[in-house]
Amino acid sequence: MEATILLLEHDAKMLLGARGLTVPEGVLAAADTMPEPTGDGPWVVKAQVPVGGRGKAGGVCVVQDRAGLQEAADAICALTIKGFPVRELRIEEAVPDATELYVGLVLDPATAEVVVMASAEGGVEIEAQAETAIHRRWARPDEASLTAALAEVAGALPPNAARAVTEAGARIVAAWLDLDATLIELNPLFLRADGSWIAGDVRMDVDEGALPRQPGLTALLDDRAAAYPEAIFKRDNGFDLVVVDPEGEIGLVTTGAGLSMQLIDEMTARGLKPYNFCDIRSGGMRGDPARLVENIRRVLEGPNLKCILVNIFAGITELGEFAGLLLKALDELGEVPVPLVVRLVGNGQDRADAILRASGRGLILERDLDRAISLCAAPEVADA
Amino acid sequence: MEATILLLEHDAKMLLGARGLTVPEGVLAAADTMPEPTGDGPWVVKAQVPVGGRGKAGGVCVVQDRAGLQEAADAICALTIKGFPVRELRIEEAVPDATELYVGLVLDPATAEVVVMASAEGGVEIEAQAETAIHRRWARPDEASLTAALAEVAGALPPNAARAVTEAGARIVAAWLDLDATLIELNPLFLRADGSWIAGDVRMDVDEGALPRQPGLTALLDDRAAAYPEAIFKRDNGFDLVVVDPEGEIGLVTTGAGLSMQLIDEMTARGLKPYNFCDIRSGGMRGDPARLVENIRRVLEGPNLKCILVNIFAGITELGEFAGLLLKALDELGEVPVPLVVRLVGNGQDRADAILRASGRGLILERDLDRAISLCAAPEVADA
Amino acid sequence: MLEQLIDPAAPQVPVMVQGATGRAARQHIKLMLGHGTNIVAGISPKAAGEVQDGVPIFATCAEAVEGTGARVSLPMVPPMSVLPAAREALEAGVRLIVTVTEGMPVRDAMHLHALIREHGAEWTGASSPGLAVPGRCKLGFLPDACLALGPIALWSKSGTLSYETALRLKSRGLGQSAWIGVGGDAVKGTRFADLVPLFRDHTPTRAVVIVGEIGGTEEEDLAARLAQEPLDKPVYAILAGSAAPEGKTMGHAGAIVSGGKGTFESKAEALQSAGVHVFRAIPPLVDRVAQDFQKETA
Amino acid sequence: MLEQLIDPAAPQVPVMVQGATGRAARQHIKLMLGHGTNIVAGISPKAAGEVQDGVPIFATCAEAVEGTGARVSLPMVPPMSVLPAAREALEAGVRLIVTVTEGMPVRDAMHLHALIREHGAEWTGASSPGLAVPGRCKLGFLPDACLALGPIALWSKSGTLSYETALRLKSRGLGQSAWIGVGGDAVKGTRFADLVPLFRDHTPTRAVVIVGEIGGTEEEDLAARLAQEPLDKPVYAILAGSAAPEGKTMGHAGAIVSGGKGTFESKAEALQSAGVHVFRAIPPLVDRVAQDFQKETA
Repeated sequence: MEATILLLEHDAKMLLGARGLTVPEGVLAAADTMPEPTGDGPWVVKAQVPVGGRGKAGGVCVVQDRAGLQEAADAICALTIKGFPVRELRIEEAVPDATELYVGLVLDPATAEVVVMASAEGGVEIEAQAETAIHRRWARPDEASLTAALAEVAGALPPNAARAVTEAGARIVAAWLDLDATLIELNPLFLRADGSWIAGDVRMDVDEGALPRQPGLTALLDDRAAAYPEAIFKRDNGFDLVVVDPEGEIGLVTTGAGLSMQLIDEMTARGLKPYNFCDIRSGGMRGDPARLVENIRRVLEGPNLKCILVNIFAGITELGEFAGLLLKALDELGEVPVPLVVRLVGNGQDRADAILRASGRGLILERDLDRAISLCAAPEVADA
Repeated sequence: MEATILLLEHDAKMLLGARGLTVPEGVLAAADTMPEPTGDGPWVVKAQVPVGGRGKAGGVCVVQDRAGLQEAADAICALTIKGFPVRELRIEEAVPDATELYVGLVLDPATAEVVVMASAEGGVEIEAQAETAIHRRWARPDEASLTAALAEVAGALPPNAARAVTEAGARIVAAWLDLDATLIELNPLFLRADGSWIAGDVRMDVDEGALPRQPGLTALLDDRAAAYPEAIFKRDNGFDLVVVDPEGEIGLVTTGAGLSMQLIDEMTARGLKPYNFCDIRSGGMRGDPARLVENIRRVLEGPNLKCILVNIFAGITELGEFAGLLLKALDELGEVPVPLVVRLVGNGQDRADAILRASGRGLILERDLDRAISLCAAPEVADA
Repeated sequence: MLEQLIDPAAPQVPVMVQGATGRAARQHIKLMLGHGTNIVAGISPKAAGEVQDGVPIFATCAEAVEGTGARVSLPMVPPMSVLPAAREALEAGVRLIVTVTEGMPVRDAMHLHALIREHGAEWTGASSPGLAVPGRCKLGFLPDACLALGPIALWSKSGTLSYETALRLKSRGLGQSAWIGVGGDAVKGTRFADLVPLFRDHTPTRAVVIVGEIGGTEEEDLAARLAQEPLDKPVYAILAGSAAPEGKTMGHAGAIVSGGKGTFESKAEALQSAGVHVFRAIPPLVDRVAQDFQKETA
Repeated sequence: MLEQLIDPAAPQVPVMVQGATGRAARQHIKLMLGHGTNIVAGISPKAAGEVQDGVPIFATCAEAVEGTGARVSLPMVPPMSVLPAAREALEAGVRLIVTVTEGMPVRDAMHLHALIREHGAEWTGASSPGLAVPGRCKLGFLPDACLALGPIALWSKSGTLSYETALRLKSRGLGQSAWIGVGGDAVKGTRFADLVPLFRDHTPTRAVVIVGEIGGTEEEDLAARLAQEPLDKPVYAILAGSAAPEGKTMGHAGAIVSGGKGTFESKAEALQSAGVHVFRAIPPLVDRVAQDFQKETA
């Protein structure tokens, strides 16, 4: 399954700025590398995390002078917002004395169309606005349809706001189509008294599935690999692995998104602490243990790791072959310092169990998933 | 599938005679070997064929003296009765001046019980009798139940007839149970004026499936192998092969009783002349081409054979393996003087066709059964 | 129990296999499991306590029924052992026996028939090729290649002829709602006529195809039952053996024309007068069934 | 067409596979054929005229539809080729497209959605794990080991989670009347709510099990539809992702909690108020469904 990539604000602004959207001048910073910001202030220091609500969490701070910059940066970089430790900041020129508008293009799964939205009352609380304040039109993902919808929602706003929404909106329509976006929101879109506008905040999601036809996005992710560890991991390794709890104790080597998610739920409900989500796609390994090696190596990075659970439900894959690959991966990894509970169910399960038993590696084999989860809690009781 | 074996009258009389049933003294004869009959005549000369209606077909003849015996024997041995050429005769003492009764035990498939039947009006036309003349009771296949039913049907007859039916019936009840019979009929059961009885004709069918627990029957079939060619063939080769038309032109190597029968029907309806019925049981060959060798050798005995059709529908058997066995069989047979049309459908059909094509034996491969049948009619048109 | 077996909206019936560790039994257990059959136990005294292909093996039927709730047994044992195996299963409380062994002695079959009546149970066999509701369960040998869920109830004496018929119907988009192989035996558990009430209200069935053959009176008895209690869906029959000579047993124990009884003509006439469409070859049957369905859905 | 597909009493729908000669396509075509699917054609310009595993290969969809009457297409092509493949199939007259490719771009999915509406056709995907009526047909990847005909309609976003759920229900004797994998995509052809009218009068279905997950509003939309048009059979749901952190995409494109939307709680509340039994773990769901069926048949 291909996911949506939530671009960090800074990256979204760089992309859209290059496509003619006016955005405040700004630089990317980190706690220990603080480039000189443009202008004379005031500035806004913003945590770059792929999640909404950073303002409420203290991740956005206005500073009046250069003296305040480092202090604000230090404070924000100390934050963890909804599980994401803040590692990067965007420092940009503040936009004072402006009205806050809203314009956005959002994928609507229910209709498979784009909702074009605009409001004369933008700001952080857009979701909490009265329904009547937001104007919505549904459009097909082509320029004519999106432009017509944009004209309609803009037409419901006061003239200056309408012009700003129309102009800024035209840029995001083009970007949506060019970049295979699934969401672009300007919120706020600042409208100055003189009628000029500038995009105060940008949220932009792009479609991971479209990356093969988006060389620009691919280059961006390459340049900013550290900021998109999961997308880069997936691109490099061909499967999904997401650390859900850096303090987690149980590493997962699992196939299938739904079942892996469910495993995390059931473990969590039973008081266990899974370290990661994972969809290794066992059907696509083609005789190469590389994914297994990378998966196990990655979960072993968890500082509190106590156990690894391998859970493969094989509809099509032959599990005997998988078992062989697992042993190869373990050989390549050398000593694995935690016990492995292995649950292989499906096509060739008997052969797989026999292969693993014969290896003498002391793997803990268990067919029943509930018992396998229990064994993860106390692998020492297993009669391996 | 196990079949019923229709014993020839002579064999049935030998078996039942040994079990206390009074039968006329008699000997087995053939056109060229005519043993001395017992007594002074008159005698009855009877064709030994496993089918009813031989009387109407001229297969039973009463002769008054020794001079008439050879003439009658020659005449009867020249007959073919319902497809069976007469090869053997039973010559036995005639029973003059007697009443004809009927007593029989017949399997009733509908109830899975035995019908015990008796009538004071026996004779060749028992099937054509008024229903009321035949007394019937259903019984379980155990002595108590059969005996009780016999007593009831006998009770409906006049006293002398009742006694004869009861006494003769007791013998056939015992034989039924002892010998795993599925049908025993005494028709006529002669009742003499003095109240004594003697079984004029005996029909007895036994269950092929029970042969493993019937050493006596097995020995009989061994002794009389030429008279029971199909049962012996099956025992020796592990599959069924029945010549249905000695003049037939198309030899069958087929699996499955129902489908093989159907093939014969469809061929016959299209004016083709199948030589044999066959159920080779391809699933039970276990890597040995012996059945195929025997099957093909046997059909090649047909003097008019023009073509062999191999038709295997493999649900479970791997046809690649079958194809290999077929080639082995053909190697073992040396040159086969007629073309083979081969239709293999099911598990592994592609592999099988490839193996047969690669053999360079010019086998005519055709997946479609209807076209395969057409090819049997004119194998020379096939683009082998 | 047969009724529950063919009801796709009922929970699956738990099945045990007697003689489960034999070579052929093991192969077919895998195929049956692969087809969704709910095999909960195998019986084999010498392998008791083991687990074979995920199926626990018990020493006796009583233990298996106790431990797993099995309600159906499939004895995969040699011919002479079918009767004792079936008796043990019945005494353990099994409600349906499906026997697939070829060559069970007729007298044993008669005894089993009586035992089944005494226990108020059901039996399909003696040598059933198998039963199936495609995708739900399969008991016996029916090849997966022929199985496809669809509107046709297939009732058959023969294995191979029904495979061929099913495959051709399937190639026309017509799979099976249920497939009952009653076997080609003279003495059997379930006869064609017994199936009439089971399929009258079987909604997945929109037509019945009978694969019959010469010999015996099963087709005639079916015709009599259909005349009394019509099925309210079209019935088609193919009858094998129209060209078979009298007095030759054509493989199946029951398939013999004898004394003018059990002929193709007798069966065809009886079935036709009960409204059944009778065929002596597969292609016209398949064409006709397909045409009738096309008309209906057009 | 989906309605005919799930009706066991209808003739089988003829299916074609685009990209039929690819390695995975060929493997799955065999498995689908083995499950009874009526695959009448494959599309592959470079193998046109050949026959692969009994399936004739055509150069174009138009020729295949013309030659075989295919009504459903399963494109087994790379992500960027799904849209053009589906367009070709629609223009050739196919009525249902089932796409199973992972990673179809969202914008392509939106275009396909519009095309489907224009043609008045149906679409299941973008990345459906597959559809099946056990024993009748299977389109896609659903493992045979999980398929068993029975009373449960399974509607699932996830492949693997539904496999696990199906396998455990099957081990309790509860197979599927039909299994529709709608996929875990944000933009998709068939959504849970679309299935409600199809299953209302689907007699083989006696209960529905939803395998849902966090993200999007599909479960909420289903709940709204069920509240308006109840199904008249029990509905159970397992929802994955109750422990997923916000802002992390959990494999599926749609499986992300964002801005407080698409949460487990929102879905659970909506479904519960529409009378659905909601679970966050498989064992209690399976226990409950099995118990309810036991009560009913007791």
